[in-house]
Amino acid sequence: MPVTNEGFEPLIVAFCCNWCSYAGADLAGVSRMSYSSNVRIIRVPCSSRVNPSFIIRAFQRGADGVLVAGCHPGDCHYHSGNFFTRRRLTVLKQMMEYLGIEPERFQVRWISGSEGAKFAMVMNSVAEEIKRLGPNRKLRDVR
Amino acid sequence: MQQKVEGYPLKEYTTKICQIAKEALENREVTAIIGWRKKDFWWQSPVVFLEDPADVQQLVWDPFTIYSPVKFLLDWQESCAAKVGIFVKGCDSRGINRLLQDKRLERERVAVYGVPCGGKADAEKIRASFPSKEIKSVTLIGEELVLAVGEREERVKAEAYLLDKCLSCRHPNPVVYDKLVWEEVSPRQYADESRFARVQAVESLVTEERFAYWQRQFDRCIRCFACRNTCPACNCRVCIFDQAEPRWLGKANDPADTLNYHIIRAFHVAGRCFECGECERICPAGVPLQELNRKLIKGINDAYGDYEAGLDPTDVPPLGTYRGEDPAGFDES
Amino acid sequence: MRYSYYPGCTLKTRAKAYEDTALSTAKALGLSLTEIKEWQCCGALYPLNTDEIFSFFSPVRALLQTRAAGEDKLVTLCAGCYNVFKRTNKAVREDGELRRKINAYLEEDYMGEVDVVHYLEVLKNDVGFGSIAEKVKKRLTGRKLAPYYGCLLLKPRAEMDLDDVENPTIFENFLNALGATAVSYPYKTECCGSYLSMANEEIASAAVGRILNSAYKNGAEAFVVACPLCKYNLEEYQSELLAASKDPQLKLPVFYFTELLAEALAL
Amino acid sequence: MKVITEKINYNLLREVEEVSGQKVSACFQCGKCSGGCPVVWSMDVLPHQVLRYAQLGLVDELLHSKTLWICASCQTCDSRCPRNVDIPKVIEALRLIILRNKGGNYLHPNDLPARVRENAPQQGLVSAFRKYAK
Amino acid sequence: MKRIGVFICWCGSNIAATVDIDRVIAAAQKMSGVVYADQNKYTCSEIGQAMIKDAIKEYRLDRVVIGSCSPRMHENTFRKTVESAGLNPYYLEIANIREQCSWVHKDKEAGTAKAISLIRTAVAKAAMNEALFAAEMPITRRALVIGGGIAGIQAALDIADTGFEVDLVEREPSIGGRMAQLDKTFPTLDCSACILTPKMVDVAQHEKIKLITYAEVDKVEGYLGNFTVTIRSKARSVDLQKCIGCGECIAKCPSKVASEFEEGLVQRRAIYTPFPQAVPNKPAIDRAHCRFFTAGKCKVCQKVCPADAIDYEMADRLLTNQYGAIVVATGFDTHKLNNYGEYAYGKHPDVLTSLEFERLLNASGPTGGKILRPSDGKEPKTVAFIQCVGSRDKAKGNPYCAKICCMYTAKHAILLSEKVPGSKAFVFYIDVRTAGKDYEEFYTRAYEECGASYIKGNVSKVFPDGDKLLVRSVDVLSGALVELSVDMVVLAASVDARADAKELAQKLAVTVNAHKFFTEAHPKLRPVDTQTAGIFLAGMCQGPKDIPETVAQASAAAVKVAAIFSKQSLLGNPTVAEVEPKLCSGDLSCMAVCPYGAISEQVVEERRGREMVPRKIAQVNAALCQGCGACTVACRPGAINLKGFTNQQILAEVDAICL
Repeated sequence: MPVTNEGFEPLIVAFCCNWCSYAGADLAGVSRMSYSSNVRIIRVPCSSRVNPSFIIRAFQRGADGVLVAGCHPGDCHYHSGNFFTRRRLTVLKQMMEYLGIEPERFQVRWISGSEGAKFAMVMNSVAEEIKRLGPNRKLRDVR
Repeated sequence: MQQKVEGYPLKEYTTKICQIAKEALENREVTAIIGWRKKDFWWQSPVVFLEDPADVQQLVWDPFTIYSPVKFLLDWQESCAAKVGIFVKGCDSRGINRLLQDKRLERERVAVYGVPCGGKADAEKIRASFPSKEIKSVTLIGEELVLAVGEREERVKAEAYLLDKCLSCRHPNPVVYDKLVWEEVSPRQYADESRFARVQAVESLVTEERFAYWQRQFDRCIRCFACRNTCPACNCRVCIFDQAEPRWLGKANDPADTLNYHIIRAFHVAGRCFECGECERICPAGVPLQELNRKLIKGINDAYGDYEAGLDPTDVPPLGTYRGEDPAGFDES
Repeated sequence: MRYSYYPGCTLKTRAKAYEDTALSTAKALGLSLTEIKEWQCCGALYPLNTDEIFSFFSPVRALLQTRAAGEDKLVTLCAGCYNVFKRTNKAVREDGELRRKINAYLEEDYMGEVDVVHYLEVLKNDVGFGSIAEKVKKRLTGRKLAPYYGCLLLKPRAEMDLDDVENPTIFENFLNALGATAVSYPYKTECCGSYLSMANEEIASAAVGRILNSAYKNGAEAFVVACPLCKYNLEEYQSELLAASKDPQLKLPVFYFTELLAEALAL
Repeated sequence: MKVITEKINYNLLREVEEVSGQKVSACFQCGKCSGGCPVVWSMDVLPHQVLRYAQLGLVDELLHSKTLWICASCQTCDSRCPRNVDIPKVIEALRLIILRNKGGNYLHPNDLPARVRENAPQQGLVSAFRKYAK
Repeated sequence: MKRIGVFICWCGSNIAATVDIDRVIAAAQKMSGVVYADQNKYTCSEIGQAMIKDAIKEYRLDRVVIGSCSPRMHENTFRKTVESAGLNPYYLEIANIREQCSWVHKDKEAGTAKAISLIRTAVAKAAMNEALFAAEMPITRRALVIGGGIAGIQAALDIADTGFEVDLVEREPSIGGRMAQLDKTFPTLDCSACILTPKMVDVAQHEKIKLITYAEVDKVEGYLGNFTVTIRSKARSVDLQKCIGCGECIAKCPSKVASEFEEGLVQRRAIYTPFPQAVPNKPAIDRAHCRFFTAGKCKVCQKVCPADAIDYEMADRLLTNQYGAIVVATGFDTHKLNNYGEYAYGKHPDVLTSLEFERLLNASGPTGGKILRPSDGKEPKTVAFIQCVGSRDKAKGNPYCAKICCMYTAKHAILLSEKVPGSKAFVFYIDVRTAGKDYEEFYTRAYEECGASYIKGNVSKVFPDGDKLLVRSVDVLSGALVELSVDMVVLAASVDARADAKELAQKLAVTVNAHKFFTEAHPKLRPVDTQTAGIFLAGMCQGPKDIPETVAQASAAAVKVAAIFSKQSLLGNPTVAEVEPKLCSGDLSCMAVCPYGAISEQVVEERRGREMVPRKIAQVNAALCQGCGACTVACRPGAINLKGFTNQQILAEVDAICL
């Protein structure tokens, strides 16, 4: 494993819920808080819309990291969506780590619509961590 | 409390099962019976489907009535409206509850005959110690396995020859039934300790070792879907992996697709798997699927409280509910 | 109850009475205070600059000694030492970068696991003022004492956490347990001038003057302190300032709280 | 004193912020620090003015101020500051800038009156020399 | 094959500065399905929209992708554009290349690459977009207003005046809120009670308003047009129907407790009306302090009641009602001063909060409107007013400005000069903020005509000094040290959100900010809305504001409610879940996770061989579904899908974004 990954520009797919995290990303934009351009956002209505299959698919197609971001527990626009997300993705994350996938590859964070700075910070830290890990080879399609 | 074990001679078991089946068919309680029968070899006791009372003599109960009969119920229900009788071991009975909870089974259309089970034998383990061709029969009597090998009778400690999944079985007695075929047996005392032993062994590896370990396992997978097909929890009418639009799973034999399959399969049974172990037993490639299923059970138990699937068909599986104060396996700051 | 104990320079010399009475009262209360080995001066002041780390080594070494002795609490008496230790420990706990640097230099792995406590806290939390009140042999009834907190025990607000910064009550409760009367006066937390008395005496004496007058006006007959420097300043600048009282003989003695405890326990 | 572009010593300003770890620009000049300072009456530049001068870049004026040697670091001001500015740290930084230059010491052991040398607790002596000399 | 048009907006230089538009266009032209790509300086302008419409017609486009600002900004604008060109509005897809690209990436190379990727993703999704149509939902044309202060009162009256029914829920035994506690109001100095009391009476008498006092919201379910709210009507122990409001019970009640309305300056009884002009002017028993409820004996009130209205057996009642819209007007708490020991509040009786001082000024207050020191009942000749106590203090209070204190302190200084001849007010301030009509003039009056001394300096400490209070500060402007010996100190305590605001927000599924003030949908353009349709905000619960602003916001909220009620039905959100019957196994995992009860079981007939057999599957009530998609993941076979965010669409996005 190389210690540094000079020149490696990872691809990070972020599934953001429309009401909190996507709004947080917009706020980061409005506030001109620059963050890693490695991050690509897919808008979903709620973090509970994120099917584990989407996450695995992103890795297969070449994502080096996947982030799911939703409202803080209790703040879900749909009352309870992120509570289900929390259980589902905790299980998925445990499984992926158990299968030998680095925990940093797949992350879940709560980012509210007022947390523009947090959004930028999380994106940078995820990008940093993934850069350090290097490219995703384990879950990527060979063909 | 005295340890209760299967203690009847082989014949008496089978006789009892045949008798129940015969009565049920003759009284028109049911129009068909699902049980096990003996096939050509000593290690084969597959599931059989009978409609004629005259055929009930085919039924058998021996250390190889391993196969779960419950998924046949789905086909039965799809094909006709009549009532069927089914013999179930402890593990199979939880499969009944699985189907009931998933609303895939109409309870009134099944007569469930519960068979308390002392554990099933592992043919591989037996073959390793005895010449397979000379074995004529294998019987479980108490904690002993009685083998007729050639002309002689061998008595060995059953524990060494039982299936791993039976050694860690927590519910040898059916948890749902209309009629109990014979007296209940006691669960094995070491069942709890051995339940997560293999999971813990894998957990103790570092990330890269774990990945290498699982790659070795999944490399053998030929994606025959036998694990899914036999699993009573995999009871969707149209499995996601069989769909073309969208295509959730690539068709090419790509290692990433294999991993995708195993992750999503395990995720779909998370909180629903009741540890019958059929997936792993039936796998032609020897992929240790129970190590994956049980990892999820362990994780859910640790995070969201102990839960055993297939015990109560009216409860809500852990991923279908939540508590506000649930912990998370990720950074919640 | 067992503790490691850090005396500091002053307690071995000009504040011997403080240490003596602290140790004798501890013994009487069934507390075991074991002086740590090979201690050095704590530096007297917590470093206020961010660009050097040498000032942290001495206190961290003492904390490591505590850990090595198998103890989890380090007791201090001098308010200066208490301030340095408590803040150092908090910084080590919370500032990962600082912790890394200190440990790299000392070749250690200190994570802030030891708790720094003042003897006054031990009396309050581990012994209990109620229990002390029961053990008092000679109640200090009728003694009107002005508790003087100074700065180092309480400030900075966010780091010390011994008591409310603006309205502390731990001394008052302690004095009440001994049967004495705690005089209420508004200057109990105003600075005595600290080390200004070494180089700017007129400033220190003016600062002390306000404290003295306020306590005297509210009926105090003596002060109670936990800091050798406070005691020095309060004693040093009495003569000229009490002129205002028109009683040239007037003197308000200054006691360490341990001296009063020893007296009350009849040691 | 005058605020003019040429006079602002940006390097020194940066150094103050770096050494102190404090953000001078956070101060909104409410004066709560000066109001509560126990020795403020003897200062030529009041604590809030220290920050104001620093904000305006009048660092040279600060370096000649008596205030630097009067602040006793009692931390009354920062314990009340609504902007979380640790003023003693800013003053310490200014003091260090002077002390770290050769000949910058404010106090020499010989300066101490004999009475002080004999009676003062070590705690006071050590403190004073840590603050006043390098 | 779809015919997709791509339109890239420069947004002036906002996008064009960091994204090479020409390269994006060139890349877009090569994307599968794209038949046209063009750019515009401001796509949201009329010209920009016209360009899209023309292109749709000219190039027979059937899907439109716009690379511009966030869809949260202009999605609706552009949907209308496409619709006016004859396409279904949901054929539109927006790639957010401003907020999530040009504004956050400085490097043009990286920004351009990301913009292309985002456009590709949007194109891939658009190709799968289908026509969506909104369902029609009925509306319950009855509003709920939570909180009976001036905000809630105004909102309720305005809604009721438009002819719709309103329920006004108030936690205390009487409506009136904070404004009822005030004496005079700035900048006109008219009497608070004189302008508020008539409104309170109007509320009580309005035929469209149902007043529910001594009650709290327990549970909120549903959505715009159809909320189901459970209200807990707390056991008042007094039958409002029977009570004649004679006050006999209050006079005879033996238990006393600090009066909340009087800010603890005097005591009230355990059976009480909060203040003389209360509406309804009928008492309640405070069970926590009632002798009968705490000690089991007493019942004096029952004995003296001429109307037999006392009912000790009364229990909390849960009322469940339907509402079409909700106005939240829950007000504020005053900041607790525990962190401000330096001001001796609670240590010295003559250190008061402004609200306590307000009660001293009030003719119906504990001193009959005379300013007297609580310690000795003497008139204070010198009073120090300390502003920003707990405000603008990120270290130990609120970092924000409480907005009202500068003005009410000027009012207090003016009233002091009127009520105590020869008195002197010292006002310590950090900054004086008087933005508002006639506000600056009012402040000027305080120091020019009424003799108040304004000192720029945050008081550092108040020393009790005999019967005086020594105030130490500094005059920042002159650099002079200030040591004033005064008779009274008044602290302008900051305003906090209600302690339980977060709980209520969770019940309502709306959000609060870091300080627990309710969050508006947009800080400038939708200041009265919340993110949850049908729930509106009025008054301090949304953030510090004064009475005129509060009333204006309340009226605005009322109009928003009336606008909803002006229709017979509402168009729902078309991005709802739908079930593919062939795939549905009927296990109803989806139903368990649906927060809206939008999923139910239905029986479908399916052909099996030659016969039709019934089978149970899930079905979605489109009017109830809010489109979260939680069900789609619970459904293992993917039989339930979310329109607008289908599995197919998201997988296509994932594939495209990873290219």
